[in-house]
Amino acid sequence: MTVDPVLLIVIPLVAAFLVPITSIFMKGLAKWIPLLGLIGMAVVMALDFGDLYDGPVTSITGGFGPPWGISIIMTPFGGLLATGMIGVALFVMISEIDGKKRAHQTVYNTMVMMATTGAVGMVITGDIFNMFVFLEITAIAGVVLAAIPRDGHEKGLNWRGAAVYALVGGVASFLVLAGIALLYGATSTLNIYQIAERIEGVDTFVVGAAFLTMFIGLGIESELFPLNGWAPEVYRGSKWGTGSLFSGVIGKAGLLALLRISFVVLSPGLENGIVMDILLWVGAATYLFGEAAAFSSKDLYRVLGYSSIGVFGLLVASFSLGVADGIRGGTMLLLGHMLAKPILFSMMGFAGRKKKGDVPLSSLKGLIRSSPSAGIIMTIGILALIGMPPSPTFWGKYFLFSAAGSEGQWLLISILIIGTLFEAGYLGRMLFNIFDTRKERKADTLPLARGIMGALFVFFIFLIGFLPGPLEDIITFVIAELIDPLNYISWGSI
Amino acid sequence: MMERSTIQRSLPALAISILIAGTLFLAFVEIGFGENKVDSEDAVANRYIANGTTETGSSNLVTSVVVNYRGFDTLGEVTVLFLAATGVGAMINLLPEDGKKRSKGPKPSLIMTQGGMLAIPVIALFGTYVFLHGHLSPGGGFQGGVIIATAFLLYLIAKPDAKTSHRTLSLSESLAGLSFIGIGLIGLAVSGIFLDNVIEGFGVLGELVSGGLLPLIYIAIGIKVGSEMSGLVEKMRGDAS
Amino acid sequence: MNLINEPATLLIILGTGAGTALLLWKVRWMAALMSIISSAIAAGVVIHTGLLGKIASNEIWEFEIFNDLSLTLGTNWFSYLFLASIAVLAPLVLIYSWEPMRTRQKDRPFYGLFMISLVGAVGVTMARDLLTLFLFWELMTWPVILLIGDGRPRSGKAMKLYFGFGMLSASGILGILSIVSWSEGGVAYTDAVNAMADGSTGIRIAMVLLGAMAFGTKAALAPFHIWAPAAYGHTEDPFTAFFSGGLSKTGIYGAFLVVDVFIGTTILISYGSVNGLTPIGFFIAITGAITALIGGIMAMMQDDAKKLLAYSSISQLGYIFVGLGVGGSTATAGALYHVLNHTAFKAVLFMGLGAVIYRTGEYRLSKLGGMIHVMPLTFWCFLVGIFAAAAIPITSGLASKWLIYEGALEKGVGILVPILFLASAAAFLYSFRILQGGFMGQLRDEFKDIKEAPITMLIPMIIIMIALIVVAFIPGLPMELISRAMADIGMEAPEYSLISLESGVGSYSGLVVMLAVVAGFITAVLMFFSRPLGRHIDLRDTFTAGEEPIPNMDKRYHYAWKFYAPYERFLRPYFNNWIGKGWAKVYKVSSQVARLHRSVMNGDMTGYIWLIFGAMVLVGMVLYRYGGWF
Amino acid sequence: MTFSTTSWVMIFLTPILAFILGHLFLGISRKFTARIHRRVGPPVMQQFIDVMKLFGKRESTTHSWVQDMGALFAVIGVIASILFIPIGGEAVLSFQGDLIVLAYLLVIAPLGMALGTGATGNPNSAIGVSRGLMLMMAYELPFAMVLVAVMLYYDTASLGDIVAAQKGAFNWAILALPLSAIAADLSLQAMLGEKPFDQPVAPSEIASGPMVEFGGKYLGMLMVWHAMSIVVEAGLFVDLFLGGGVIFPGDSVLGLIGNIIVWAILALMMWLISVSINTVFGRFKMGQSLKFYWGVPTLLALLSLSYVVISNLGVI
Repeated sequence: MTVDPVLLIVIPLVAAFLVPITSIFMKGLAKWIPLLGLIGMAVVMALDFGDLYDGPVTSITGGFGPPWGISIIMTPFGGLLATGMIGVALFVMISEIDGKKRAHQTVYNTMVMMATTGAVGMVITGDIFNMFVFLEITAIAGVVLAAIPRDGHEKGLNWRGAAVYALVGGVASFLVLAGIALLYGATSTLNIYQIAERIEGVDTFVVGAAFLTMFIGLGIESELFPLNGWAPEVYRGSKWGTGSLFSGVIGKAGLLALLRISFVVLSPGLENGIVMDILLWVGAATYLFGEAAAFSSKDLYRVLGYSSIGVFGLLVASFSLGVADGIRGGTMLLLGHMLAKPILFSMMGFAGRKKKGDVPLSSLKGLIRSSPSAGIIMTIGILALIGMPPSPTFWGKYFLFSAAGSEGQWLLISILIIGTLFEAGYLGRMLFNIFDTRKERKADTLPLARGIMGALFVFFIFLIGFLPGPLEDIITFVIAELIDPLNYISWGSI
Repeated sequence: MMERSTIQRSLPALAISILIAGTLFLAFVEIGFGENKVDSEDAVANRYIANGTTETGSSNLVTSVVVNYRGFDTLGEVTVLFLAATGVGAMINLLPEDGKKRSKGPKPSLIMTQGGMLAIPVIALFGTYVFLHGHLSPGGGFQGGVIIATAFLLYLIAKPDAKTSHRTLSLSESLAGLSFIGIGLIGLAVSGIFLDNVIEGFGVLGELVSGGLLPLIYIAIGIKVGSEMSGLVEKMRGDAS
Repeated sequence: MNLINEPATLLIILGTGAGTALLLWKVRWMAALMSIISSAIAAGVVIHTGLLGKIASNEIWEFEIFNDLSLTLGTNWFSYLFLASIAVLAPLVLIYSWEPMRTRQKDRPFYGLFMISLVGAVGVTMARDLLTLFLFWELMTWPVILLIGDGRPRSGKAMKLYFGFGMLSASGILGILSIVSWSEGGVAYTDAVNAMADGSTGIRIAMVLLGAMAFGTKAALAPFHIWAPAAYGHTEDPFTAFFSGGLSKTGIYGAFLVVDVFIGTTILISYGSVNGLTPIGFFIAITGAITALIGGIMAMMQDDAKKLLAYSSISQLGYIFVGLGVGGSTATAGALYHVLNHTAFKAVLFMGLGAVIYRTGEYRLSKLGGMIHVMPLTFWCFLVGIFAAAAIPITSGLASKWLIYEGALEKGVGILVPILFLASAAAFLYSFRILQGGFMGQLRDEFKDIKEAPITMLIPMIIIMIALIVVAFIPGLPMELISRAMADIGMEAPEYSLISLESGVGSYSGLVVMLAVVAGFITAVLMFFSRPLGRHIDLRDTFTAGEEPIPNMDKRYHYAWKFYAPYERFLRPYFNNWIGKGWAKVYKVSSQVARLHRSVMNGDMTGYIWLIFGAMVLVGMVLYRYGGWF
Repeated sequence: MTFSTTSWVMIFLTPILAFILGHLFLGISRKFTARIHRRVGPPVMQQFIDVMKLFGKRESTTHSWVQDMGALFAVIGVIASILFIPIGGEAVLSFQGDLIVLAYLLVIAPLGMALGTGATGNPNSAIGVSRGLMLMMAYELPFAMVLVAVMLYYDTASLGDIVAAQKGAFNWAILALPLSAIAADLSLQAMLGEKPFDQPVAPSEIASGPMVEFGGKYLGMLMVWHAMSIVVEAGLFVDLFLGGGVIFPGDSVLGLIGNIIVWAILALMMWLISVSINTVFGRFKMGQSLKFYWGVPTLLALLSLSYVVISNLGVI
């Protein structure tokens, strides 16, 4: 059954505009309106998901087909990612239902939903300027999210994170916009497929300049090294949900935008596949640096933040290998990360909720005794993130290794192995703290909603881990989209 | 010390600026700005210029692009504004208590108070005019909304202690946003295309009631932007102490 | 019905057991029963198919995951040898663990974890492509980590070491997988063989080194062995028997797979050989010999009995690597024979020690003593195990070591044998230390009333003990299996009959050795029983040169602390865990490097802007140089 | 596996022969030592008398059944190993087991004895055993190198074949591998437990160490073991380096008896060399013996081994 994918954007907007009204007339309800919006998105996504198996789901707005109007082209890749994003957002929001009153819950929930909307918009739109608009939405929602401090943080406002992100996000937006302007100026169109079609005739200098600006801009959004200096600041002081969103939604949207623009649009315009190579090594460096930094951090929020950075690098590297197995691996890694990271953030947020300031590793100590369900869920999350079979990450790493091997990228493989060892190092430390029962800890009940969401994600990890086969059809489309842009071009013309 | 530190901080920023500016300049020179790089048939702009009025029923070409061809972007921009307003409000709320207090400025002069009171209705009327005629003449919802917000700003300057209704502002803002989406959904319901200008024939070109749904959208945008900017100004004022 | 041709059947049987045991872990007796039954059925299936000889070497069973990716399983005689030793050991250990686990704190799903790692180990031996191998490898490795924390001090460190080296091992397999995939585009074993056939010298050396990292880690090959004493020393006692006896064999299996199957003799010899000994083989053999020596000498200096046996395990596995490295029919047969032997005797040793620990709660040799008086049956089983570990001829332990020695001698590797002899000498030393400390000497008062080990613990031990003695008479019996296994990896087994083995330079007849011992026995018994039996006197009634070492003699005087003190003084500086310190250094340096990375990302805006600037310049330069920019 | 008549006879005779020779050797050594000390010394037959006396004791004490077992094991081990040592060129069982089997067989007796002594509960015996094992580790390194050198030199691990290969004039291994022989003789000193390597027994320090709790027939059995092990160890050296005493053609019974006598004389000679060193030395400390054995003897054995390996490669 096909539903117009534009509803993925419209429904949350309706919800967003309803929030102020509701907060006037039914104050209690206001903070759950965004949840309804998200559920609406999820329903639409669920209805459309089946169609992704046959290719992109498309729609036009304003009554004009592409390139005159703005078209929505939900490619299977975008659809898969959007599904994951909605899932993460739902995870974050539902987990907070525990009957406790929290400050700024309404704003927080609204921003969670809006960040998700923007991210979903970025991945499903077929128009490059529309992508920028959604980038703006995401970025602004991100700033507000970053500003909302986590429970128990002494300061009233996570000023540092918000300011840094606002500043850098502004720069990023500007650069992306400049890049879009260049592309539009050179090709006289804004539709991504049409730009891709015409890029061959464009002067390489323009393409290079566009790549440079877009790379910096979107690289900042997707936390690539060395453009990710803002990320730890954001992760450190904000709520666990914000962390999940930055790693699972906002960054992922930036990542897809970067990949799509670099692979589909710009790569044919430059020589020697240089775009792929740059991304590959930037990704590898990001992975190494991210994991190393996570390994040497003490504060759990930072550890997970750096870890997310590392994973972004891994994803970029694996997609940029430009072979089928690399993309397959990247997709699985993406799913694995989207499923595992929120679990870790959530359980860590639970375990460290009473800590003022930094949350040291030791706050996980004895979690398996004090709250067995949290301990088990977190353990599975950790193992899934390292890549224990059966987990999506395992398949991802397997395909990545075999792809890197088949391309003869030995340096990459060494970086991957070293990075994996670092990753294992800090995740292992978490594990040992969870299972360290030497010191008695007071019993601590995991709120029901949080437990249910955690269990649900664990279930998905196992589901995809055991039966990754059904995803293959979608992954075939992902490969088609990224390896051979012409496929994407043909999808664009409705 | 202070000097050096400032230079230290500015230097990379300067370098980046020069680098980016230089690259962009060279690139835009390379493109040949404003020239047709492709066959005129395929360039989006050419099509807008050629068919804009007939396809959208708006005699203002900018409006036809902003509200119809790329109406979805506009919805997005409205949302950006909405988020920015909400976000600023939230962040002000998050500030520590002493940061939220309204600072006492000098009292406005008589001229300010009286002149302001005179000017406000006129400005508001002008704003309304601008967004009502968005599909006919230059201007539109955004501009009109901002003009209205200046009237509100002037009011607050003239009467710093005036009580304002936060509720009304959010209500109008929300309702305007919802009506924008509602108009879009009409298109979805009728022709299956979001934001489709479904009214047959769009009316007579150049008349006030023309352009199909475009004026309605611009009205919604005008109200929304107006109340949003006003709300923003109002929030910036801080809490009464 | 030929079950093993559908290897999934075996996995399903075991998997069902594992699943039930995991789900019912709160009801421990149910979990135990389910595990014992399923593993016993599996062992029965394995033995049955083996006895029928229905191992289809070329049949492969597939399970599709993606369109072009499937897991493949199969068995041949070579993997059957490992499969059988693991699968048969498992039910014995599970029966053994019934009693000790009944009383243990019920805070973790012992049986579930045990069974999962059993499934993993069985799967490893049945995998027919590297991906499947890796999957089962992980399945086997990780459940164990939860069984390591036994609550004793430093068990946390053991967990960490196991975890770290587990990751190292996994990375090694992934590396191998990458090589093969790069070379052939597939990951089946046949692809690996082709990859080595087509590959350059660098690729082959990388394969050996990665193999050492991946499988050597599991088999505790130096310098990847340092996790083993810690991990063996801190696992739940009943599990250690399976851990050391069974799971370590998968590492050996992998090493054989890499050297003898993937690379193969032809390629090895193409690099030149001296008397048939190849450079790569020599490298493996000398590493193995050094491992054996380090293990032996470290074992000799332990007071913690479990650690002693753990180091002994390292030492014994070193012998296997010598056999693997030396290669050729004799040494390879010896290595495979030693796999079987080590599985049996190391299991019985850990079981016996576990029984003592179960009754006394004490694992330090200096605090034990005199167990022969209260646990005689356990002592007998343990003694036979020790004899087998020290290769005393009346147990099956000698045959395998003999084959390895002869193999090395055949190839004229003069330097290996003395090292191995020295390791053997160390083996006598640690063997006696654990006997003297644990079982001999004076019985402490607090242990005066303890009982013999429960029957469920004794039965598995006695079964293995009998097997060890019977095989000593007929060393040709395991050779039947070994010769088939060697045929499957393209080698010829040495000549053997049921009672004797032949090598190029000598021969060994189990029966004749036994006859000689029996002859000695008859003489000795005649001599001994010609006079009346001795009068039993109390343990405290000993010669003290007219002095009372301790007033009133109410305390026991048990000589076990620093048993080999003069040598410890001498050897410590040379065997002062420098490999462990080396690894610690690696860890420290990488931590420092990691911290260096973090100092780049310190949240300082100025530095950050410089970074962006640098990135822009760099990307621009790359674009200019390679992308045809400008 | 075929046993000739001679073999069957030898299987029964060897232990008896070893028993007699062992006690004779001990008796002679006591006389020999006494003469060096300028004493008269006991009669040569004193050892036999001692053993008879010990077995004749009406009562003996034991601490546990493992002590009984230990005494048994000691005798079992030494008899099993003597059967694998060619005597006078007659390889009794050594054709069915080679040097490496023998090397491990030799351990049964000391390990068994160690078990028995350990079970007595007297700390002195544990100390003695610990010293004995440590000593073994010390001399094992040079001795293993010697064994390997000999085995590689003759390209066989069978002791019988090694003896057979040394047949003929000036064909003894001592001439071919003199350094190995020296190392082996040095190792023999510790194997025989003579000074300066008698730390395991050390009567004045630890009251005869392992034997401290043994009396009556138990001590008797240990004495038997000790006597026979001297024959085994000295005989092993003769077989390895002195051509196994084969001078006469061993086809006839007379020739065999002649060879056995030569073998016994050579073994006695080796034993007396060891005893004479014994008489003039004090006792080493444990650490000293390790340093000693891992020093000069190891070096000599290694040189010899390298020579064999390199000449096998065809370089020399």
